[in-house]
Amino acid sequence: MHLNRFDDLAADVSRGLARRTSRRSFTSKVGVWLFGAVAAPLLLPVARGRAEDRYAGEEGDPRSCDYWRYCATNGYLCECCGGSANECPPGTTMSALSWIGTCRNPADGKNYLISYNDCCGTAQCNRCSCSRHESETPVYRAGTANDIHWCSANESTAINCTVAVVLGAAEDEV
Amino acid sequence: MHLNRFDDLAADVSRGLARRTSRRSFTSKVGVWLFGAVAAPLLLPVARGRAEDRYAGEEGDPRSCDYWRYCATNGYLCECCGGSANECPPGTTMSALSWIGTCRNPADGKNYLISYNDCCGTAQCNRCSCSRHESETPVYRAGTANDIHWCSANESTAINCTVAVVLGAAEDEV
Amino acid sequence: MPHSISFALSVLGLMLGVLLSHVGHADIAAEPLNRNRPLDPAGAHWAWYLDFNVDDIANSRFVLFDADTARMKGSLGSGAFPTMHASPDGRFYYVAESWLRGPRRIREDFVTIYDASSLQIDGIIELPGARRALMSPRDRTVLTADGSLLLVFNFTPSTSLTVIDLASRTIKGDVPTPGCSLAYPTSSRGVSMICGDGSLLTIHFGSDGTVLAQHRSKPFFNPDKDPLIENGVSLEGVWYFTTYGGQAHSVDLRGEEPVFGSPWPLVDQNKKPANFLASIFTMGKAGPWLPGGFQILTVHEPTRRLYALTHPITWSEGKGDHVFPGAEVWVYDIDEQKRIDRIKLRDVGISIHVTPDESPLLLVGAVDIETEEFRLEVYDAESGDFLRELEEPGEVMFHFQGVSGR
Amino acid sequence: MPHSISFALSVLGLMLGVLLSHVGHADIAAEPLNRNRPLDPAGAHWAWYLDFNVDDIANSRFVLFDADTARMKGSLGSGAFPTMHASPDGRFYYVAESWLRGPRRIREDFVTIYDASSLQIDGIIELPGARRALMSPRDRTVLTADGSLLLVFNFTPSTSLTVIDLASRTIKGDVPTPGCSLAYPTSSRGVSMICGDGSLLTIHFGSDGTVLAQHRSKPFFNPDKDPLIENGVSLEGVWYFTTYGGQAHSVDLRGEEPVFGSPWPLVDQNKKPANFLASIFTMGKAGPWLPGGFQILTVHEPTRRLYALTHPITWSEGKGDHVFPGAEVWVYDIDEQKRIDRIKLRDVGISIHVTPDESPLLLVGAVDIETEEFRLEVYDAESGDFLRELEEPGEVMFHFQGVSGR
Repeated sequence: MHLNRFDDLAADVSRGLARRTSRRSFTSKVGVWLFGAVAAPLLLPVARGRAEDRYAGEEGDPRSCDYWRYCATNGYLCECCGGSANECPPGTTMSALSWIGTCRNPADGKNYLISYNDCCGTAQCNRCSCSRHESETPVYRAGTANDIHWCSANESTAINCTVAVVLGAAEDEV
Repeated sequence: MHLNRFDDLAADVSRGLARRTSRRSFTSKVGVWLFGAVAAPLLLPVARGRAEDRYAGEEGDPRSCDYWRYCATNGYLCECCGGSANECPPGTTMSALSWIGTCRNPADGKNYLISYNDCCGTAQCNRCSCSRHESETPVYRAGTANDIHWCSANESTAINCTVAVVLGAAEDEV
Repeated sequence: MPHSISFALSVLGLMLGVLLSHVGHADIAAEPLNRNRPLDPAGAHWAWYLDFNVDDIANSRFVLFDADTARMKGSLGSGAFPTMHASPDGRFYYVAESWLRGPRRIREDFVTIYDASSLQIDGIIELPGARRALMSPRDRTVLTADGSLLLVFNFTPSTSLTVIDLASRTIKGDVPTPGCSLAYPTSSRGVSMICGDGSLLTIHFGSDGTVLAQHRSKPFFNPDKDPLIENGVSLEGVWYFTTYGGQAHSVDLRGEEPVFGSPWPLVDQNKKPANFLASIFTMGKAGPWLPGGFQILTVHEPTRRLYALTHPITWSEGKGDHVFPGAEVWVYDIDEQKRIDRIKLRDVGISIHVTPDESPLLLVGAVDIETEEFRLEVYDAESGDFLRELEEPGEVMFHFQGVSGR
Repeated sequence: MPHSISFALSVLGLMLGVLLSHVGHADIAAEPLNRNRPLDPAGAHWAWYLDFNVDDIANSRFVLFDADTARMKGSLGSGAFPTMHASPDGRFYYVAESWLRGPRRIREDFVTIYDASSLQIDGIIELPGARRALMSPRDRTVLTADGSLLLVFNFTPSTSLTVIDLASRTIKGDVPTPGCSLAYPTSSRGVSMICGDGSLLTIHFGSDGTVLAQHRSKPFFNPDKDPLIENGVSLEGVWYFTTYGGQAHSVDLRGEEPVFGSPWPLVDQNKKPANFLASIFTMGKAGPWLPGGFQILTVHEPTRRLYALTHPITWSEGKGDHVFPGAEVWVYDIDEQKRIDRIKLRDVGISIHVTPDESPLLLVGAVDIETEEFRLEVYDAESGDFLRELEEPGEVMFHFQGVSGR
């Protein structure tokens, strides 16, 4: 019989998520990549660096995968890599290509178009891995697909991390 | 005061070692690399593949870091990578250079000279990492140093895994 | 130090002669250097998996293993974003890969050809222009059904196919495919590609690699409302896909033009529970499930069964279900279009594969969510019983494929 | 799906124009693309560490971080087995590295020069012949004290030095160094190398990179009985090393010829306990300790203190102590040659570094033996109190170095 382990697994999932709330390093490459979306509601609220410090009109922690701008990102957060939510780290170059997400800013209730650009030119940062898939599409809809190596059109194809740049407000339900 | 965490640490070490005895995958890249020598006595005896199957006059498990031939190895065990304790996996080439260890065979109580050769030509195996340092020297005594990338003289410098080839018995206390 | 350091030479060239003069009587004879273990003939339960190194995406590898013994049989380092095909005669593996040179990752693209019996390199074809698509879906290269052509999907982000003749190992040219991506083998020497409007572009090639015919279908799914997940499987030339919402689509690619079957639901189309925490306690007992993962579907030809990786929508809250790992593998009779079994997984799964033989095994790439270690688990594909696991499989198993093809 | 997919374009070149036509009124203004965050001026507690990727040794990286805030400030991808030096004027970083091309790792050697203020590449010097030593000890390259020459140690396994003039960024030639390895800066424009017999080979160079003088010392340690661990530290030009057995050696490299101090013990020279399990319960209370790790020693110049990573010999059973991780950091008055403090570590340490300022921090590369995760821990170097850690530091921290040199 193979129908008997389900309750254990469910318990494991909730335990796994709970651990994530108390130990940041557990939200490592695998954790957020697989569970970013689920962990997000449980991770709030957390007392770390807050967006108000540097990003007017926003709330939340730009070093956390649950930060609103990251709803369709896929990569390492530049905030953890020497850059910021919308600036590349020193020594890197922002990718010429990007993909676009539509994320809701909880501070004003509006949807914004976010450009996710990889910062190219040096080794993977390997910190604050974050992969979320809200509004994300398969690669045959490339403009909104995050499963593409977007530094591939740069001379240096090395991806250090990924920024989330606000392009502007999205029209509702376009 | 910084003299108060010692007993905890000691407990952690013994607990960590105990875990290693029951869960092989815990003896991964880090575990054996750091603790191979310590874990060895606690890992015995284990009921896995035994050397008698293929290696006459020997005992122990050639897939385990505590196997006698591995006393000065540093790398992934070819037994876990499609090769064997003394044969490279398909598609690889044995390194032209090697380092030498002196290991005691518990089956006959004799010391043997072991040639540790890297198998070069394709990606790291990343299984059964094993790093032991008995009779191992710093790199200024290169012939017995294991902290050297020995595929570096091959055309392909990729290291897949490391074999332990018996060269012959060592004279006692030469 | 337990053993004496019996000599100290700083020039290795001198070493062996000195060593031999020190060798005495022993129970173990001196062993030869420079031996390779030969590759055994492949067993029914051998398979490859792609180990995608997330710590350094420049260097993935394909690993060959025996699911009966949970032993690794060999591996191929394969650069960045590789794909692998076996020639129909079983002699060669074709690996399309990108080499990313140095820390700045200056890119070069290649198809490396391996002798399948020895895993030694048999040839290398250079792909000019650094254009092949660097993305994780595996259907970025296609070996045509007759084994004569390898088609490489390019994304710059303009889309095209590069045509490689495998008999001569030469590049025959490029075909622009505007708006259409990935590629699936069609008829004996053609491919079909998924276009952004939900249609298929089908291209047939001549034996010299030139384009004989092109055909664009009507849209067969709605990419705005319920996108097709590109990760499909083939059963005797008929392809099966699922949408984000769990609608199964069949696409018959055996003829000149694709023939689309009527969609049917893999999962119940219920509403999702009101909130996440409440739903945890009802998991598995109620509430809708959705397909998700990296290799979501697999088929078993002798029994005509379809296997799908599924999770309760309550786990993902409806966010990114298409890549969310699975709690169970649901088993369907593909002709009756109904579920006939559910297999609970020990750990959450991201990739599934069923071996093609009469006593099939279900291979699962999984994640232990406590330790976050990746696992390669082997189940009996019929009873669903967990059998064994391959230890230390690597970083991320993106997909499995059989020794003789997919 | 919580948010609508507001558009679907398969050719990205068209995207931005379409996007802008969709932009409405908003509280957050559109932000510019293509911005880099500038590198702040280095603080007193900034340092680099080498993250050696054990899953893929072809690709290490150097990471710059601020130990006060435990924040990463930048990083440099650096190929295989890199070493890094800062120019005395603080303008450049010189990184010697090997690029291993493709899955077969065809090797090329380079010195990459970075602008220290921007971390952008300022120049690349190619090292012909694929000869630089691929091994983990860091003293495989030396920047001479005057900053004019970079010496690269080659190992094929024949040993030699390649001389690079940094003003012209050109290679001046090679010097064979038979039987002698690694290199330590000596006088203003010279190096000393450790030879297999326990002696030092000292070479002085002219301003044009030619050899002015060579000197071979008498052996100052016995490599058969108690080898010197090559991982030393310099205090104002006097180098300190330890042997496997914990004997401290000082070597004054300020003059033309090395001057050797009398060895003194870092650890008690007791016998080890009878067996391993019994000794666990007495750890820290009795029994001998030994130095070990990857970066075992560090010094603090203002207070003239030496720090050494140590572990009880009962942990290692005397097997491979020289690389065994440490439980404590022992602190010595270097002039009085006596221990003045012991700092307990939270996790076992493999690398230690003390910042050079008046309020020094002790940086420790450590391993959580429960989870096997690597940790980068920051302690107060005077009180020994744990202060904070840098999360997700990487795979293996092989060593630290300050922003202005070692």
